[in-house]
Amino acid sequence: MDLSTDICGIELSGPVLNGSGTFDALAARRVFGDSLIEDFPFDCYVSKTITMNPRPGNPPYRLWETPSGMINSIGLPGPGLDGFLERDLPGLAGLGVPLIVSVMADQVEDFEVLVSRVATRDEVAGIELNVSCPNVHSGLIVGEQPSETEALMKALRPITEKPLIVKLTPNVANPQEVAVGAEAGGADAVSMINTVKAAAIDPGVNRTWLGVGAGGLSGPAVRPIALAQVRAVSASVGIPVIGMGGITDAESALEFILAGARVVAVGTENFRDPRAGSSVTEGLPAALGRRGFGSLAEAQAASLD
Amino acid sequence: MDLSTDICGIELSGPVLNGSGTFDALAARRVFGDSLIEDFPFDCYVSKTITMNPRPGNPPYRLWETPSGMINSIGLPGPGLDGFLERDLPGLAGLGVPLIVSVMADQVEDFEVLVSRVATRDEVAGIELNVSCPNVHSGLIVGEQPSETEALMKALRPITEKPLIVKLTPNVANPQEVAVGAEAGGADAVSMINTVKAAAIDPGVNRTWLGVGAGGLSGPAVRPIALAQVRAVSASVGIPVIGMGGITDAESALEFILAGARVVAVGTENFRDPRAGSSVTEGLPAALGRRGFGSLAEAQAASLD
Amino acid sequence: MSADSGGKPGRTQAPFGRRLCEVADSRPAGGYRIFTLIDEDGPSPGPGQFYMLAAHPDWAAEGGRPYLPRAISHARVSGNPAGGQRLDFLIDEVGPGTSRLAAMSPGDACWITGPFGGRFSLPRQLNPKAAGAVLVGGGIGIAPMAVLRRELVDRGIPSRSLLGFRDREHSGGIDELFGCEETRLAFEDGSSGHKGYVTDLLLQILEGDDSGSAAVYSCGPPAMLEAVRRICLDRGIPVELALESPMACGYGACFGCAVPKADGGYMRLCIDGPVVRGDEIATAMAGEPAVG
Amino acid sequence: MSADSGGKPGRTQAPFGRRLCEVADSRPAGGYRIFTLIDEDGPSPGPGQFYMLAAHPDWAAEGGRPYLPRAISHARVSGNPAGGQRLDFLIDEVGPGTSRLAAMSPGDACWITGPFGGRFSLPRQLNPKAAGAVLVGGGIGIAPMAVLRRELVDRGIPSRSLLGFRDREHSGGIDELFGCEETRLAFEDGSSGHKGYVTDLLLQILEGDDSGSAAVYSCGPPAMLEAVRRICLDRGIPVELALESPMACGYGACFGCAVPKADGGYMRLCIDGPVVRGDEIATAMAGEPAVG
Ligand SMILES: Cc1cc2nc3c(=O)[nH]c(=O)nc-3n(C[C@H](O)[C@H](O)[C@H](O)COP(=O)(O)OP(=O)(O)OC[C@H]3O[C@@H](n4cnc5c(N)ncnc54)[C@H](O)[C@@H]3O)c2cc1C
Ligand SMILES: Cc1cc2nc3c(=O)[nH]c(=O)nc-3n(C[C@H](O)[C@H](O)[C@H](O)COP(=O)(O)OP(=O)(O)OC[C@H]3O[C@@H](n4cnc5c(N)ncnc54)[C@H](O)[C@@H]3O)c2cc1C
Ligand SMILES: Cc1cc2nc3c(=O)[nH]c(=O)nc-3n(C[C@H](O)[C@H](O)[C@H](O)COP(=O)(O)O)c2cc1C
Ligand SMILES: Cc1cc2nc3c(=O)[nH]c(=O)nc-3n(C[C@H](O)[C@H](O)[C@H](O)COP(=O)(O)O)c2cc1C
Ligand code: FES
Ligand code: FES
Repeated sequence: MDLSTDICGIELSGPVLNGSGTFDALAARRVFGDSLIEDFPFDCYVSKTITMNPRPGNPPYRLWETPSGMINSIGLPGPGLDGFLERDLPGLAGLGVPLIVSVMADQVEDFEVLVSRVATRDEVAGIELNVSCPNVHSGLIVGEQPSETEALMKALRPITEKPLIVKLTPNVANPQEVAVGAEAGGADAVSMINTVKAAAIDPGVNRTWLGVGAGGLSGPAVRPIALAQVRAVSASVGIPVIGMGGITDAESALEFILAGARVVAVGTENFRDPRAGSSVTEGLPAALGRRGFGSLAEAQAASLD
Repeated sequence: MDLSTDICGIELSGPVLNGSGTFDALAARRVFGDSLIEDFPFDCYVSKTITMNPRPGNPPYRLWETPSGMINSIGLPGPGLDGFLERDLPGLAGLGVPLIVSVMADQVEDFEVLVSRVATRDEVAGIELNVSCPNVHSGLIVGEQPSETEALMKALRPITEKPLIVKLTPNVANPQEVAVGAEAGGADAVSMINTVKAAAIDPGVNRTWLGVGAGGLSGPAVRPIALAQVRAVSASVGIPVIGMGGITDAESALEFILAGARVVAVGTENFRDPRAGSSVTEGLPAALGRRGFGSLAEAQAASLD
Repeated sequence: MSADSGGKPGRTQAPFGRRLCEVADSRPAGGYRIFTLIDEDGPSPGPGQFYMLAAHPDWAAEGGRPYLPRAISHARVSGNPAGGQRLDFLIDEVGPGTSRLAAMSPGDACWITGPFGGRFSLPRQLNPKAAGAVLVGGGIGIAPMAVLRRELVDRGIPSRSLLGFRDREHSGGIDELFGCEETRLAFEDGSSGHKGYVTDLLLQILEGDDSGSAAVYSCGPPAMLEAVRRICLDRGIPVELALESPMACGYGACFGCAVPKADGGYMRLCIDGPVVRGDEIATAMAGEPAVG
Repeated sequence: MSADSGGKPGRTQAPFGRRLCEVADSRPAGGYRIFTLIDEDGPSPGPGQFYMLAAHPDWAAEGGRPYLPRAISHARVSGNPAGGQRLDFLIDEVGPGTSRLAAMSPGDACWITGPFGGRFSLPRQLNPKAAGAVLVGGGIGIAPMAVLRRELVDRGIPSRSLLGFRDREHSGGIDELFGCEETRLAFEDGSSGHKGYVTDLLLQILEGDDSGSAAVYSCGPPAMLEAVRRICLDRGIPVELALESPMACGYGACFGCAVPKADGGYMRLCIDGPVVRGDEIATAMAGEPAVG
């Protein structure tokens, strides 16, 4: 079955991306060697979120397993923009799939620098804006406010013609309002959901387990939340939705497409199986067939009763 | 070990309540007979949410199981205020534990009637306000807005001296802001979390599974979300917190107390085991001991590193 | 045979709380599976009642499901030599819960609560003029029919069993549960018996009968139940149906198992059913996708 | 013995994706448990490397956990008569993941990815003047020490093993993994060997030695590793430690396994470790609750 598709103009051999920050292709190549490239699990690679300056990330512990999920408080460790462009980007260009670079900043000026410098690189097909960060001026979390999100998009839109994707946070009452703001500001797509605010208590000691006290929940536990938000958002905007949150197999991926996503991303499941993205793709023809679809496009076009 | 405690002036033989809408004591008595009363699983009984007029509830399906959780879209079926006061309340008074009645309305005037008529009944120890409903005048979900919540509490506070408890929704960016509003308006406690907005796709047919398209997620899947919110809220208000969301045993109940809850409620776990409340209580002395506490009060007073 | 606690007539009261029972046996039954639990403490259930079952440990298997217990009707009750009773269950593996139950081996443990819900009435209770009973079962729904049939046999009440199946694969349990009892079979694929629906057999029988003396009982897939219901209602024949609905608790706690009542509103199927009179409900297909 | 892929020296490359391996054996080992997997497709792992393991099916047991695979060091590698290799793992049941792994029976299946991480250096790589190796193991940490010791024996490199345990209960695996090899034991409860910490034994040995010719290797609980690290750093003795840290993926994808580096920032223990030089890290106790 032909699974090829596209997302805001980026041609894809199939609908399966990785969630930002859940698959380090360069590290995976070190560990698995060239078989990673020969059998690359995703149709499009999304980088982990890049910031202006290098960041060490959060103090340990950064992970805790929860019922059917996990909490992380990784804290965006990374080489910073220069380090990424110099050292990481050339390697990522060799993956053989389109590349989306995720960026985050806490002021519009930094976002502008990130977008303009990343966009000028030919290797980059699109840019994802991680807006789950407090605006240093307003103090508000940009992605929680429709108006802040719209304003940010209006500032960034003129910089590049490459697709700009806004990664929505699920930690709001109405994500569709933020999505509408993103669209009004000129976003080409939204991706969702990011992790859900969560915490865990140390099973032995009377303290929070995570070094920074709280983190974000992901995995199958959040899938029902993600499906509701994808449905609400895709009904409210005209731009396409990249759906994710607890996808583990073709069936759950297809649920997101039925809920209104155009393509999907696999996150936490990569940790359980490095080839999870490929498994999802391999299962899609049968899953589409079981639901009576002759092609991916039919499912993308279907609307739920 | 002495587990007796209190919540905003209501004396309790232990810290375990039921979540509103997750245990129908009258139905359970029909099914299990008097052994239910002899071995009543909770230290305080919270009624399902009562509305002004009788309601049929939502069309089926109303339930779907999710990874480590479930979604419900029950839709508050019930006999209405008159029916409840006449037919249900006398039976509930015979349970032998303090009684909290949960009420909901979509306008302040109805809330006033509900609170004043419920509060005058001697059987009632306290009233829980389910504010996850749209205000018919403003259209806003009361419990999503700190100001709406505060205004509602200011209107209701003069009506009774009995404890008023606000049940917070988790579907907001910052539940602590709503809790602060509730406290400012005169609430005696907050209870949390209510269910998290969620949806499911029919596994066979291309439609949403739930009759009304979406519902609320509960069970262990949401426990990490609940713990983070309980911690944030209890750090922000001086009134006590009734903590719930995925509690399955004494250890998870104690996690809520460490996160800042004074007492806890068991919801979805009741469906797996009608005596779940008792199991939590029975396990508490050992769980407290494992963490080095000599009493419940020590755990309630502990603050996390 | 059962203590009435003020709900439906004939309700057997369940012990409070869940109990861990041993799996005594598990065997294939055509495309289905039958397993046996030893229930030392439970009361004897009536035909139509059900249990909530959860395999232990590892309830919550791959992918975090099953998480809630599953509603399953008993398919047979018999004495256990060492005390208590043996409960047989007929299982159709349609998802994670039924698959996990079907995977239990002898010696494993299973959480059980119940028996829940009310039982089928006796023919004379359903229709004072009833001469006997007509039992209409389909697929996995033959389980409660088998229990009812046994009770009728024990009481010397005549009954006829009409059983319908999609194909051989979906007729599991029939040999073991109906044994050499006389049954009339319908197979949609014509692999045996009547080629077509079991409702064809019901119509034949009702045409031959004085419908004033009929009492019909049925359990099976929603579309079959709705057809049986309409056939009987159209003819003024009293009918009881054992329905299904998604259930989380089984004892009235969750309000999840809503079935629309004929006079508006919903009943909780777990405590107001699962056996309902045909004229009590608005449809036996609530929540089912619209056909066509 | 291992293909270097550009990371740490001596990294053995793991096959891409997870594979299902058969459980060949599972047996108690004192308070711990040893089980054996038949790995048909994996390369031979080096001492210090580890695997991510998840029992199948029913990974995700009671309560929705375990959900993620668990990092476990191999405790022994041997040839499998029918091809591939046999991997032994020593398991301490501390939570849902390790308990589920310990509950596997022969014939069961287990998901495995790896081997991951880098291996211990040889003594001459760690210290050009090394005459031999001192291995310091504690509790479950004796597993990688046993693998390293075997390799040193095979290569004819002298080594001494110092093993420390809280009590008899926590010394499982020692008979099977160290057999009749010469070891020096310390028990905190004095039940046998030296009464006290294994670091007491290390200090004794180092006092007697020319520390310029020492190469120390260690694996065990964080507090022990930190004590070993300090003893060696204070004396300028090269030391390699196999650390633990919560891991979700094992192959560098999640950035969860952060360990603070001596020069600031964090390393990913799964790809930059789990074997680290004592002077590479800021502490072996990152994330541990503050003492006192
Ligand atoms: C009173 C009662 C008695 C029952 N007796 C038996 C019995 O004796 N033997 C037996 O095998 N089963 C019986 N069932 C049905 C059984 O409870 C369900 O098949 C089971 O809960 C499905 O769980 P699962 O995890 O295997 O599948 P799920 O993943 O939950 O569902 C699998 C598929 O079945 C459908 N489905 C699931 N539950 C329902 C439902 N309640 N109504 C309509 N469609 C549904 C879904 O569309 C889905 O495609 C009974 C149900 C009730 C309410
Ligand atoms: C490279 C590596 C090799 C390992 N080799 C082995 C081995 O050979 N045999 C073996 O039994 N175990 C080994 N472990 C440890 C093992 O992975 C953990 O004990 C296991 O993940 C715990 O899972 P659980 O579900 O059983 O317990 P959990 O519920 O996850 O944890 C139980 C308790 O252990 C503590 N804990 C869990 N994980 C960690 C951690 N990473 N760091 C500190 N404290 C923790 C928690 O405080 C908790 O109280 C290794 C770990 C790593 C990183
Ligand atoms: C360990 C971890 C790190 C993540 N890092 C990022 C990140 O850097 N940027 C980002 O936008 N999302 C990040 N995410 C969120 C994921 O991309 C994804 O939105 C989320 O995990 C939900 O999908 P899942 O349930 O499939 O994991 C991270 C998630 C995890 C689990
Ligand atoms: C079936 C069901 C019905 C519920 N009905 C109500 C209700 O009527 N009023 C209310 O305030 N909360 C209601 N809740 C929310 C619970 O009281 C509780 O806040 C939530 O389920 C989280 O706890 P849990 O994970 O332990 O179930 C309901 C929850 C469920 C699962
Ligand atoms: S199944 Fe819970 S009320 Fe019927
Ligand atoms: S365990 Fe995931 S990066 Fe190390």
